[in-house]
Amino acid sequence: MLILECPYCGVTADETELAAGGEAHLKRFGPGSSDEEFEGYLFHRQNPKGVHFERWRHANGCGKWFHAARCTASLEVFATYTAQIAEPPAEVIAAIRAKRPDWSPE
Amino acid sequence: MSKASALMGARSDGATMVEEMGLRGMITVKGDLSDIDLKNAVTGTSGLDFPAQRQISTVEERALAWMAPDELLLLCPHDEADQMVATISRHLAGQFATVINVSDARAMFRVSGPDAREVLAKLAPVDLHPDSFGPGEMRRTRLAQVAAAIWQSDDDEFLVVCFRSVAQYVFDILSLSAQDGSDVGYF
Amino acid sequence: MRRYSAFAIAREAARYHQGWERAWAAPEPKKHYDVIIVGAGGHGLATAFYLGKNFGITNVAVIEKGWLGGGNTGRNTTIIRSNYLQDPSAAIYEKARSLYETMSQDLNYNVMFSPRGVIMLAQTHHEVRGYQRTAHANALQGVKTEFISPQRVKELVPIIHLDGPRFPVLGGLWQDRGGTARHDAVAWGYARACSDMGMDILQKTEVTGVTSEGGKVTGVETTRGFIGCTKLGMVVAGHCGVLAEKAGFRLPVESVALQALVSEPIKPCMDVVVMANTVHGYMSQSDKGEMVIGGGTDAYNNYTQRGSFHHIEETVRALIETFPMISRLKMLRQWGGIVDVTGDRSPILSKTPIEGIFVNCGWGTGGFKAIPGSGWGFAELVAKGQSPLTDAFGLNRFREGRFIDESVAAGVAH
Amino acid sequence: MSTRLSSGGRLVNRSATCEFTFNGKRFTGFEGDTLASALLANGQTLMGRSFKYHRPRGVVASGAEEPNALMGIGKDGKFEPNQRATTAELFDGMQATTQNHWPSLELDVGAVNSALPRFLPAGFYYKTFMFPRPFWKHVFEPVIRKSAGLGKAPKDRDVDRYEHFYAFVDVLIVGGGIAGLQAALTAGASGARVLLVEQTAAWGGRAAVDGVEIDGQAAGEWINNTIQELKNMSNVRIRTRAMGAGVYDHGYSLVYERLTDHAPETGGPRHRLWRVRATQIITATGAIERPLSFAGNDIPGVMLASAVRDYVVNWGVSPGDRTVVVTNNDDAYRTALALLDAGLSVPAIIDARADVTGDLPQALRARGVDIRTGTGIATVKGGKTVAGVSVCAQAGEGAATDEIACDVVAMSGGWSPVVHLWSHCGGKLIWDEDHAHFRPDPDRAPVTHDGTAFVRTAGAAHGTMSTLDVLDSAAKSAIAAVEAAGFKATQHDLPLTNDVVEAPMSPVWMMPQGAGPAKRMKMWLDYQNDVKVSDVMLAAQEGYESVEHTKRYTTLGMATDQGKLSNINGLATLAIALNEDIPQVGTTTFRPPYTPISMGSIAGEARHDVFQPIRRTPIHEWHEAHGAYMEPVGQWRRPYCYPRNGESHDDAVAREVLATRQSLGLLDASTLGKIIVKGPDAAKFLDMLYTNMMSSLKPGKCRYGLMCNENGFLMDDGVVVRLDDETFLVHTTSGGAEHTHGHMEDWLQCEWWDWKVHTVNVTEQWAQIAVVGPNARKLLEKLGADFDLSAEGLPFMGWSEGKLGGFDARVFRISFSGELSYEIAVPASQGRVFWDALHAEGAEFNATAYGTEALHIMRAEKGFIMIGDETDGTVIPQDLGLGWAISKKKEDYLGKRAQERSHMTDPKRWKLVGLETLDGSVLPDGSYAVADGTNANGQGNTQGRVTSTYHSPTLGKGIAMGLVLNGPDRMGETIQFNKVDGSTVATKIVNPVFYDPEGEKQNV
Repeated sequence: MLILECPYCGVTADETELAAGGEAHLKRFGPGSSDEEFEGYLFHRQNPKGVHFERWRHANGCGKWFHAARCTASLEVFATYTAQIAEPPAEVIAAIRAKRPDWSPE
Repeated sequence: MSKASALMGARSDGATMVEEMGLRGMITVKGDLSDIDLKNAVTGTSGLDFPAQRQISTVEERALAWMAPDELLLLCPHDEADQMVATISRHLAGQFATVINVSDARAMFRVSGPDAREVLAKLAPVDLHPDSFGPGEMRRTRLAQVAAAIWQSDDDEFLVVCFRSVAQYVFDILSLSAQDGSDVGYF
Repeated sequence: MRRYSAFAIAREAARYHQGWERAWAAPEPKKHYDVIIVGAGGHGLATAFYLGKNFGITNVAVIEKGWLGGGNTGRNTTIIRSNYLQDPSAAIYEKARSLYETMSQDLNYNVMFSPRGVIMLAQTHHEVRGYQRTAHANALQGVKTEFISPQRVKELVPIIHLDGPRFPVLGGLWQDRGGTARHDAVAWGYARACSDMGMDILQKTEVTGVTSEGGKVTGVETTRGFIGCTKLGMVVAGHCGVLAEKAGFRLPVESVALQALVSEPIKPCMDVVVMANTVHGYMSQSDKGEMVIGGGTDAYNNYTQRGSFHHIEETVRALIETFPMISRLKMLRQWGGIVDVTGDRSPILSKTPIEGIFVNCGWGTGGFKAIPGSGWGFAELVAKGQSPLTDAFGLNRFREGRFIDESVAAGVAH
Repeated sequence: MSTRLSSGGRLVNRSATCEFTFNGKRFTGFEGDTLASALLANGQTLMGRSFKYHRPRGVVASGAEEPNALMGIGKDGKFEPNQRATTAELFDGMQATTQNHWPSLELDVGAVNSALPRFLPAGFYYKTFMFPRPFWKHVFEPVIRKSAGLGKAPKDRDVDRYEHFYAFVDVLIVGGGIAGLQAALTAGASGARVLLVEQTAAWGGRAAVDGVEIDGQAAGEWINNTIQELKNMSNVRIRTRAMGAGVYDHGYSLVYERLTDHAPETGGPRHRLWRVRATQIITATGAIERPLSFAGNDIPGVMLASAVRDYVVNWGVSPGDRTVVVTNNDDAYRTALALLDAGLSVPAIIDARADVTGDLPQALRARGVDIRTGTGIATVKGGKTVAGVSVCAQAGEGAATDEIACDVVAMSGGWSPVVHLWSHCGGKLIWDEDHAHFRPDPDRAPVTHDGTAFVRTAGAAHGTMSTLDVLDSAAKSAIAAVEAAGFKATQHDLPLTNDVVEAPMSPVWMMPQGAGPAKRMKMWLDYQNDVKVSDVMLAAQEGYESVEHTKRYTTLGMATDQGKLSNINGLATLAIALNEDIPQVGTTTFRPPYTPISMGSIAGEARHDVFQPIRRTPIHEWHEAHGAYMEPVGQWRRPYCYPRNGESHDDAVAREVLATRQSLGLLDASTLGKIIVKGPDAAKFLDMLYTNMMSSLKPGKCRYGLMCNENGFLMDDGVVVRLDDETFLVHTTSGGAEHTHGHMEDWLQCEWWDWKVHTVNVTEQWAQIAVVGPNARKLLEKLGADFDLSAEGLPFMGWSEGKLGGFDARVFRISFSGELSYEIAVPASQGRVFWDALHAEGAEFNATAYGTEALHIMRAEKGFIMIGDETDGTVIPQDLGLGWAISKKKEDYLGKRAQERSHMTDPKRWKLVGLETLDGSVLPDGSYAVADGTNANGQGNTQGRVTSTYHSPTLGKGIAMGLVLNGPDRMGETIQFNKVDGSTVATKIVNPVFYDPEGEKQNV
């Protein structure tokens, strides 16, 4: 039963107020992309046992989508941050590295 | 033309009472909340203070609530809503802002009595301890299985807004939770 | 292998059971095997068994990080059915179901297959049409099912409440030869039979790397050293993504938690398996008397074998609505498993970008019922490079957009 | 024989008697009794039957760990099976019945099994019952199921209600013994918000029973003072009858409060399941005494030493006249003392240790008790009661040296901390050699959302046993917890305690140590499931070496007590059999809940009418009042049809269709989703969202649109209305509004966040009514409008707004039936009155309310697709002949790239056609078009399927739509569709538009 802080309204939200939305920072491939790129975009999800960037919506709340960096093995949450960004911000990377020195972004 | 709220003022018995409050004007305002024109349009039209994050400012039947970083909810008497929409829209003409009357899409309840806070704490996964949740703050959350917004309006009184279609459900679960003999004695 | 029977028990009783031999051996790894199967769950062990039985390939090792049958094989709700809609699904699940019928005799190990029947309740008109469609598909697929009336549902399940205020029971899809089996026994029975064929089951042996040369597999690094192989089958469910990463490719799979619970045991009160998909719950009664209950999965990636409590809550309230008498039973134990879910929620039984490596994963919430069919088809794929049972489940389908979607009955209407 | 002592019993109120029945017999107890203590007081020592062998069972424990004394309590809608007599508080009028026997508790035919245990070793099921094959299902399994299963299934609907409560605390303390109380005191002093819960009705745990003194006060006094002090702290809340049931991720924990189980006639909820979010959790859950494994240790009268002490001290009950104490530690000597103090006889203390020199043994010696060191019990004599024990040397194989007559055996194998809550969320354990138990490893605690430890332990649950250490550990854990929660702790002074010097215990896993196979078959590990030492050894011998294998093969620890008494003894036995150390063998996983919790409490308030929300339109009550047969559509309930005067549903539907086609029908379409999409980029956004071009739609016009997901599949459809240059009103399917709105926000927030678009879901702002049929315009004209209603002024696919009959209306001239049709939206508060007005004014046109089925038939007659019928998540618009709605000009829309993949462009995809049986019958729902031959898996080949099929009242025959291989190129061809009985129906492929193909009617 996770709790995540919504970066938009500042509420520490219960999991039941949220909706999970899968892997974050996917790059959309549309018309003109190769079959391989498109397959990767739709189906090849990161499935790490460890640090994972993911999307959540504060559905029973302010309605905003946000991102979380979370460990799928311990469920530790390193940071939550707004969705309008194409890759994890440097301070989020730093927060993860502080807790998981062996981890590095791809 | 007679207009009907979802439950036409239904109320429950008991020391802690649940009542549907009838029709209330409600206006969704979306836009850049840091924009001075928008602030002026909304506060000027309503006569209410501009709310900070998660806050609600109230004067009698009017209230202005922060709903999201780009969204406000303005409450007013039901028959004033259309006029307010028109006035605010006129102020914001040409701007990227959306002002919509959603009065009839909602139902509003009053939960009052000594255990009002507990009644809500049976249904919402929210820290409602008086140290954590007091007057002036509005919390959007869920009540059991539906979305709702709740705020404290008086010492032993809380207000609840939900979608109109689930008004009966919300009334039923609030009344159940408020039944005499089910006080928790926690807060 | 000494055969199990009532006579053997009587013989052993006379000497205080001191003469029973090990059900499976505990060998040291050999340097090289024709086939290594990673994962000694039901699917991995069944694959090994049919490699031996159907193809005479017995120089096989089954490598297991923990204890055999210790993953999802031992954590599921043991339901067996084959009333699937799409042809490839119906084929592999019906193959599995038919193999369950004779598994106890085939393995000389009582897996307690109990074909008590499975009902999938239809609680919306949309669901009625969906199950009628399945019944018509099953008729052509050789899967015996029947769409039955609410009254017939009530006869089969006297404790059911047909007229809930929210979702009345409008009928059900009935498979009379579906049922349950003793999950641990399936793994143990296969393990005993594999060991008897001379295969090595290497427990507490973790694969730490996969080696290949020129795009062809050569073996695995393990906590007990390098072990060579000609072919490698990966059958590790929720951990398939991690293992594939070690081999250098990715799978369209995500791992999420699925939860189940049992009540305290009570005297028999429900003789069939009931699944209520509209309200997300299913229930059967075990031979011990426990009501075995399953529900939905979390929507976020999770490797903890713990899930979120609200799923338990949703499932229990749905089942109380369907079976009011369970309100006064008590939840004895809840647990979680990690299930591997693919983009179309159907499994992957496929070749991979590396020659000699085959993958069997993505069974999601439906793996137990498939074990023998999956093992049968995957053994054929590994042995021959092709199998009609697995053809449609290749990795290429995600690129082609050729999905096997069993959730078609769900969704919106009107 | 057990009986009530003439005095004593700190928990019972001897002035308040409770009458109760046990298997129909009338008994009397006191307020404060548990059912178990009251039964013992009435001389009832036989309390149940075991699961597998149906052996007679007496109570062995005095609390939550009890495996034997399980009863059904209550009747009718308040009956509940499998309740522990040791935790069921007695009340006046209680009705208790024993379980798992036939015909009676005393004479159980099933007990024939106990003559055969030799033939029923662990795992015997797996080795037999295999032949002949059908016998498992029809003969063996039914017999096994019937003999298993414990309590009876409740028959009646539960008459009680349940509820939830959310609490957010800084520190949750589980366990109200002196450790929990001390932790609460210390934590409370910091100002932190503290919740302390205790599973029983009484505070203080074992301290008062054990004669503990704290700071010169007797434990009872210290407990009362402490409770008072805690009650005075405004930041501390304390609850009894509230059990910490489970600890989950991020501090979520369950507290199971039993409000009226002890007083079922009181009103109010029966159970309340608290969902506590705790920043820190302290488990002060105590320890559980372990049985000893000696032959005959399951005979009624063999009890835990601590339980014997509890019955004497807490409830003033003597379990028997002569008690032999058998132990490997000093603590059990307290039981002997308590018995002597109560005037009962202790003929001997059998201590497996060679050296017994602690303060307690010395005190017993001083009172003349016969202490036999280095000895064990060779076997317990007796059947349904204990008759005596034979004594042997612990070191040997069990040759009896002499016999001692007794009726109770009080055993103690040492204590195991209750580590369940610590372990639920990943806390790890270490093996403590000194006490021979697993205890929490503070270095490997469960972690919460920020990666820090959030569970701590106190007292015996921590592995500490002396009063001083218990209080010290509690205070330290509390200090650590409040500091972790951001509060400043005040240091505390260690209290003075009256601890005595206890000699070390000595692990004893089998008694005697060298017992042979015959004895091992009589040493019970798991009383309820009948698992013996021999069974665990057999499992090891057969290769079931992992603790999980052994557990599952033998069923050790899988009973309703979840191994609270048996797990450690079982592990140790396995370790001996494998010749390994206990910590290497490890433990099984601890799963919630700590003890079973009611399903009712899990569901909470969600039952009957509020099981799930039912969404209602403003016109819902009218539908109900007019006898509508409702169907669930998402969370809405919509009228399927309105049967009148005994009409069948089919008849009602036919009447509704014909009335609409011939004159005028009215449909409550309020459930249709309505979303405002507004902003400078709204048109661009809708171009991406829909397959067709929406930017070219003119204000004042409507356009039907298709929405796909990124995987290319059709997701939703509906009419898009352009209100002005920057504002669109998007209609979605019923039940599709929330999903579609979420889909829009997802793309706007996460992909195109720089686009200037707002969306607002206004579905419920409007009641929407379809006015359909040749007389539709006449009705509107009769109502009167302040805008032009003429064919030219409001043409097909146009819209207008204004006053209509005094209502604030927006009128869309769109048709899903092929008739002249208007969908009219009015504010929801006016919806019902408007609906009534339409009926009143429409009476002259026979205005007829119609339901969803008539709606479906009329759309099918026109060949319109329905999301969820023609689509199922695998269908793309191209399959449905909707190419006209897919813009060729647009470079991109959601789903476009997906639709270019090889399988999507495969010419062999099945395509939409109309279908008509040659005999006019209605094609079965879900039927498949058969093709020749079978596939590689032996399945019949197919070439299409039915997607919608109806009897058309308009055309008087069956009509259907379906997807067929090369369908549009095969018009007029006859193919066969299957029936479930194996026969087929000859069916002609036709144009899917069955009615008014020219579209004349909707354009009038």
